[in-house]
Amino acid sequence: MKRYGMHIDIDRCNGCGACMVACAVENNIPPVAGADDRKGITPLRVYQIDNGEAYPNRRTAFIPMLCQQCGNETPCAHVCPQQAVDVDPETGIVGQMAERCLGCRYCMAACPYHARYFNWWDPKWPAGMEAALNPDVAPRQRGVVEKCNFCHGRRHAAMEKAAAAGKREIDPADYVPACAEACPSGAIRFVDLNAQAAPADSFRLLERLDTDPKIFYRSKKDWVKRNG
Amino acid sequence: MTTRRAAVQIIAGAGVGALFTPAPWRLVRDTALWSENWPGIPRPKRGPISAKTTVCTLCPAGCAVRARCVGDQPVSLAGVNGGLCPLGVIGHHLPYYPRRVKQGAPEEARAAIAKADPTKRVAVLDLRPGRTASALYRKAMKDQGGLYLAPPQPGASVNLAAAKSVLSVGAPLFEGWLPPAEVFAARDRFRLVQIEREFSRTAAMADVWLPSGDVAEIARKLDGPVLVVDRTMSPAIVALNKEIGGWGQTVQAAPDFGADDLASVADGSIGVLYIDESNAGEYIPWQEIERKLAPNAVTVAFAWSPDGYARHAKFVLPTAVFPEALDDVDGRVTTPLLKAPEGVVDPVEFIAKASLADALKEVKPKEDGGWRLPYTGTLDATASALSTKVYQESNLLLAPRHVAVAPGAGLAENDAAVLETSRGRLPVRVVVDAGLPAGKVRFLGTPEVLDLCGSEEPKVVRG
Amino acid sequence: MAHTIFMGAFFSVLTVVTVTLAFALWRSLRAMPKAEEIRWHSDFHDLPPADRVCRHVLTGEFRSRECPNAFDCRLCQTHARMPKAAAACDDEIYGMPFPLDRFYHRGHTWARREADGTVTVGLDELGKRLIGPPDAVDLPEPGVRVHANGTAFRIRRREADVRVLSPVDGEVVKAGGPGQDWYLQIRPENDNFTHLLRDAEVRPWVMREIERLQLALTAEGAPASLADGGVPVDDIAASYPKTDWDAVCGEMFLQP
Amino acid sequence: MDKFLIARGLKRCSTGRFLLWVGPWFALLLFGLYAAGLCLVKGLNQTNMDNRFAFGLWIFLDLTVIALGAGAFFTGFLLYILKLDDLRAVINSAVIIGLTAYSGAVAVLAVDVGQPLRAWFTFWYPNVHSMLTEVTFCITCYLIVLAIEYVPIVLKNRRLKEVPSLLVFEFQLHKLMYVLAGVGTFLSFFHQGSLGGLYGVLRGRPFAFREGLFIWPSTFFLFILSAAAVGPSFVLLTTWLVEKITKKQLVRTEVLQLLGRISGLLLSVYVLAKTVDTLVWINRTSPHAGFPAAQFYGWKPFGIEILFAEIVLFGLLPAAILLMPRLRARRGLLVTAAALACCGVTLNRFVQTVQTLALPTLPFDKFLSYTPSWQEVGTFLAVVAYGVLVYSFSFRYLNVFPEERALKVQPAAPQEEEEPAYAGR
Repeated sequence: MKRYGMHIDIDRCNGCGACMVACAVENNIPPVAGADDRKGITPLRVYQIDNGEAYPNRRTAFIPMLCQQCGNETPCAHVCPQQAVDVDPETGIVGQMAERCLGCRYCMAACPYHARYFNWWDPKWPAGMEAALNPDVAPRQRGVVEKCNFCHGRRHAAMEKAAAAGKREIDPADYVPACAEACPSGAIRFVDLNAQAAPADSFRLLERLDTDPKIFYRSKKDWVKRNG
Repeated sequence: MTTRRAAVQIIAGAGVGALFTPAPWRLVRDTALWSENWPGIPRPKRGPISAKTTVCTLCPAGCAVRARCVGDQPVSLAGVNGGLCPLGVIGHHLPYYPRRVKQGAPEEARAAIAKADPTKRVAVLDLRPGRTASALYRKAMKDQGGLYLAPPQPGASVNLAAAKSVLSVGAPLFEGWLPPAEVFAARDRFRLVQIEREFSRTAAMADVWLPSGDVAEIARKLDGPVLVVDRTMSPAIVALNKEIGGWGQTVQAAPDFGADDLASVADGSIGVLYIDESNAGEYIPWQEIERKLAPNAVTVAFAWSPDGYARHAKFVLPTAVFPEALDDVDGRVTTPLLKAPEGVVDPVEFIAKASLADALKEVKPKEDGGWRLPYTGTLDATASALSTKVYQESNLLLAPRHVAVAPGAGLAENDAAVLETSRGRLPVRVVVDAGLPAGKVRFLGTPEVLDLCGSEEPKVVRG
Repeated sequence: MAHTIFMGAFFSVLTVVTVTLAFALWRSLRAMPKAEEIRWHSDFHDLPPADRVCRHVLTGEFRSRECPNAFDCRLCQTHARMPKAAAACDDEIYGMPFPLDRFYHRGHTWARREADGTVTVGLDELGKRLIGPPDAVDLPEPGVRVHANGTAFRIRRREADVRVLSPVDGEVVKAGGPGQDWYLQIRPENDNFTHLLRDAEVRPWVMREIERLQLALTAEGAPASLADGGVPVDDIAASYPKTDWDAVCGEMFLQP
Repeated sequence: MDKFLIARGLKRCSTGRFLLWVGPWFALLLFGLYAAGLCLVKGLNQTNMDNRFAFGLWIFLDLTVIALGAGAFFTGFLLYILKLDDLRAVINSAVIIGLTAYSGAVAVLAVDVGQPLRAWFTFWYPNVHSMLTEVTFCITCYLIVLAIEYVPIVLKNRRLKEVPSLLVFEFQLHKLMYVLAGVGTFLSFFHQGSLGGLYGVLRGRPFAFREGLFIWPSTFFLFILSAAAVGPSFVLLTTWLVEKITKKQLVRTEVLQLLGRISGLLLSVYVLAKTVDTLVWINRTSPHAGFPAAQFYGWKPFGIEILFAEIVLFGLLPAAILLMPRLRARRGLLVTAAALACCGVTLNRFVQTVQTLALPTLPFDKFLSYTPSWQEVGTFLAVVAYGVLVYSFSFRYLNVFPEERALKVQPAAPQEEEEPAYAGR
């Protein structure tokens, strides 16, 4: 019985974007020349936030936003008309069955974190680049919604490895989402919340909506904490 | 009349009857199945999964990389000790860069070189000195009385791990100046004071940020060992380090790459210039090189990207790109992950008439004392189609041909503007950044911009 | 649980709709033989209320009463209880002969019992004048069964195309036409003609019909009065070339 | 030339004029179909919707037309179940409006979803907790019901009813109409409601989220009320418009007044309920979710005045007019009030869909704006054109207003209308 989540140290994130690119690579997210910051698919997106002051009092920080894997009446799973969204009781991961989604986008309206993304375009890669696609993840077709699922491809690989070794539990070292793996600053840490509870001083986004998100953020800066 | 009625009856009957055959339901299901694997969706190739390790040569940091391969094809890269930078993560996409230089004319190049004015000198510009290839170039030039040129290197190496306090005078410490994973690994062990006019990303990570201040004063106050840095480790900073006793401890002399000083080369004296930019390094504005060239000099650029000196050279010869290239960084030799395409030219064979592969056999890994030579070049990750994620799809990084200006400059977000210097103009898009001091302009130091600016500070005017 | 309720509701709705549809179909299949009767009923239902008044309103026994039996007084208790219409002698109304030796149907046909037990059916005077010389008439073949208030035959004149309603049920014996002054000879199924107008009822009815004609004409945008000061001319249609004659005839021959 | 198709005794304009009237609408329809085609073939990148503005003009359109089309079920309910016989004069018109509204909405939905071919998945793997499932099921069923209700109107066509079998079927079907009316009422009750629930359940959108009564959020009931209130108003409005365009009186004034009165009655109930709901939301629901309601109205142009317009200008005012016999008697006021009521429901649906998505939820979100692309607008217009066309053809060839013929005798309504003279007569 796992409860996967993340501890994200905002003070360590310098907004290099390695996590975003790694996510796109891992999940075979198609590059789209026409996409902008409102139509692009970035299951993990690093936002720059600031304290609203002007120079020289302005302070900025970077906050990686991904599906918060809500545990309580998961808003998106609740509204999907055809059960294309499911919450895995084994892991607490909110999954999206792209091949069952009809693209009504109701779940996107329901998500307070804007962590769900619609495939506005047909998936296309530059010539030859298809060869570099990750075999563990099927590319999604146009017209369906997708989101972060903690790199389910990697989880399956880890489970197969464990099964091959005759183990029931997977080795935590074998299962790390691409973003956490790529993060050079160690700001993103992927954890089993049952094993490692979040540090006391950490906060969650829109906690007051009572959706029980599993992404815990922390920062020493008060103005950053105020985003909790 | 009856015939028409009969027809209607038949059609209606058929319609109702059809509902009782499996046909319509099969049709419905199949359309759905079809929509699940829409034609044109590529199916990722499957195959035996293996892991190969190599060294990333995209910047001098030379991070150790583990590549996840399907058959021989790398499908993802990860750092061996810690994470990678966004460019490193998409390194395996570079071979598919749509604008990659694919063919050149080596024979014509050789012919032109043979015909070049013998009274003029031959020169190699090596953007990434310190490699085995560099040594071969230097030797070849010494043999034929040529010049071995390299971009100006930082004035000293630094040892971050040894520092307890770091005073950075505008050095982009966390922005590729030092190997990302290493600098973050050391982060918790030193206190960072950033003196910089703008509130940069490094400033955001610093313990203290000062728009300005007396460097020496502050340096003395910090508890040691103190490391004082600026972007290029200028003589003044090195001197200050010596003064506060960091020399040999946190700062030491930069390795000597034995490069000739470009500035001291007589103008118009170079008849043949080879430029090896198969590995990116600090870019020297073209005007400074052009001055040294003879009127009808032969310039040969070895490049995989058309955006650098390839824009100026007479001959552009395609080279292998990481992860195809065989190369070395600090005595660590790369393992090519992919076969280089037909028609690529090995600059070493072309210039030094030597085999890099043989030379690399003698390479001994250097022992790592934690000394690093900062990288002052630009990391521009646009060479992957996926880079749009960090640029236009999230506005996280400043994209090429984008400039950040302080608010109140009369320019709004995403306005079309022009980057202007005495040398010319470049159309750009505007990003308004309230973190910038008034009048300050931030831009990505891509070759075209560096050519435009040289040493002067560019202005942004509305286009 | 919720799932069961939801799907239950959904499927029961579907069932109700399908069953309703099927039921309607089944009933119409069964009712096909009575198509003519149904046609009359649905037409009668569509008539403006003013045209559906009981015959006893015409004769002034009621102030106002809508016919509940679609003009089939044979089924009407009220009618049965009413005194028989008084005899009358004057058989000319506005110069139109309405001989009293016959019964009149409110669709402007008459029925006359013949010695041989058959019934002759023809257009009454006002009907004739409304249509004038017909462009075409299609009459049923001998042997065809016609129903009271059902279609007896069709007459076309200008754009007007009317189904003339039969006054009686029975089998067509012989077909006449515009040439003769009668149209059909019918062997009736019964001799109960109580649903037809007779004797003293005829005059008030015709008077009212002329009012209705007036109204219809004005509605169709004709000048307010009938030609030559109220007496209908032989061919009224001809004297109103501009009016929608189809509408006028529809009104007068009880076809909405 | 097509006179043989036009019901006996009804005046309709010449075929030429009619073609002149429908021509432009057909052009609009074709343009819209082209736009919709683009979206289907090239994908929704043709629209200006995006990941934050996941719904746009189309959902707003769907919610609005379905609310306006509610006249069909409510009039049917009053006529067949509550036996308000006066409404027979407008029931056909109401059914046609409803049919066009619903079929149009469903068509647009088919363009709006990314994978229309999988729409049937909802019936295969329904998630009964989703309001959208309820909507999909009910609307599908109700569309069938409306189609069946439309059949008798068509079969009444002068030529068709000459065919005995059709005549008989129409006669029998009409006898069973009350069953369909009942089913229609049942279905409408639920899908109008769940359309309201659609946004009311979104805990992630505190601006739209409402607390539940029984298993549904309060918006569920507000939508039913508002739809029922506005349906008759819209029927009234259309009838009046048709009368203006065709320069005929089609129904008795009393009928219009009755529609107005019903509308006013329900509207006043709705306004009351809406006010209570808003107060509860401002003082309880929203603060509890940690969002002081005031902050939602700080974003221009969505100021507090919108709320005011919704409740007072488009709610209280028309309700008052429609409820006062003396004001209602004035044709101008009656129609204005009906129009205001329709605007009210339109605004409400706009607020529910567009404003909700425009407002930020995360502390560092920006307030978003969105302007539909021409493809979206085109598709929108196609639905309007489609409605006008279906109605025009029905009006020309079917006996939509049973009283029209009887009313021919009385002088037609005054004609200070600037509509083209040939319009649809």
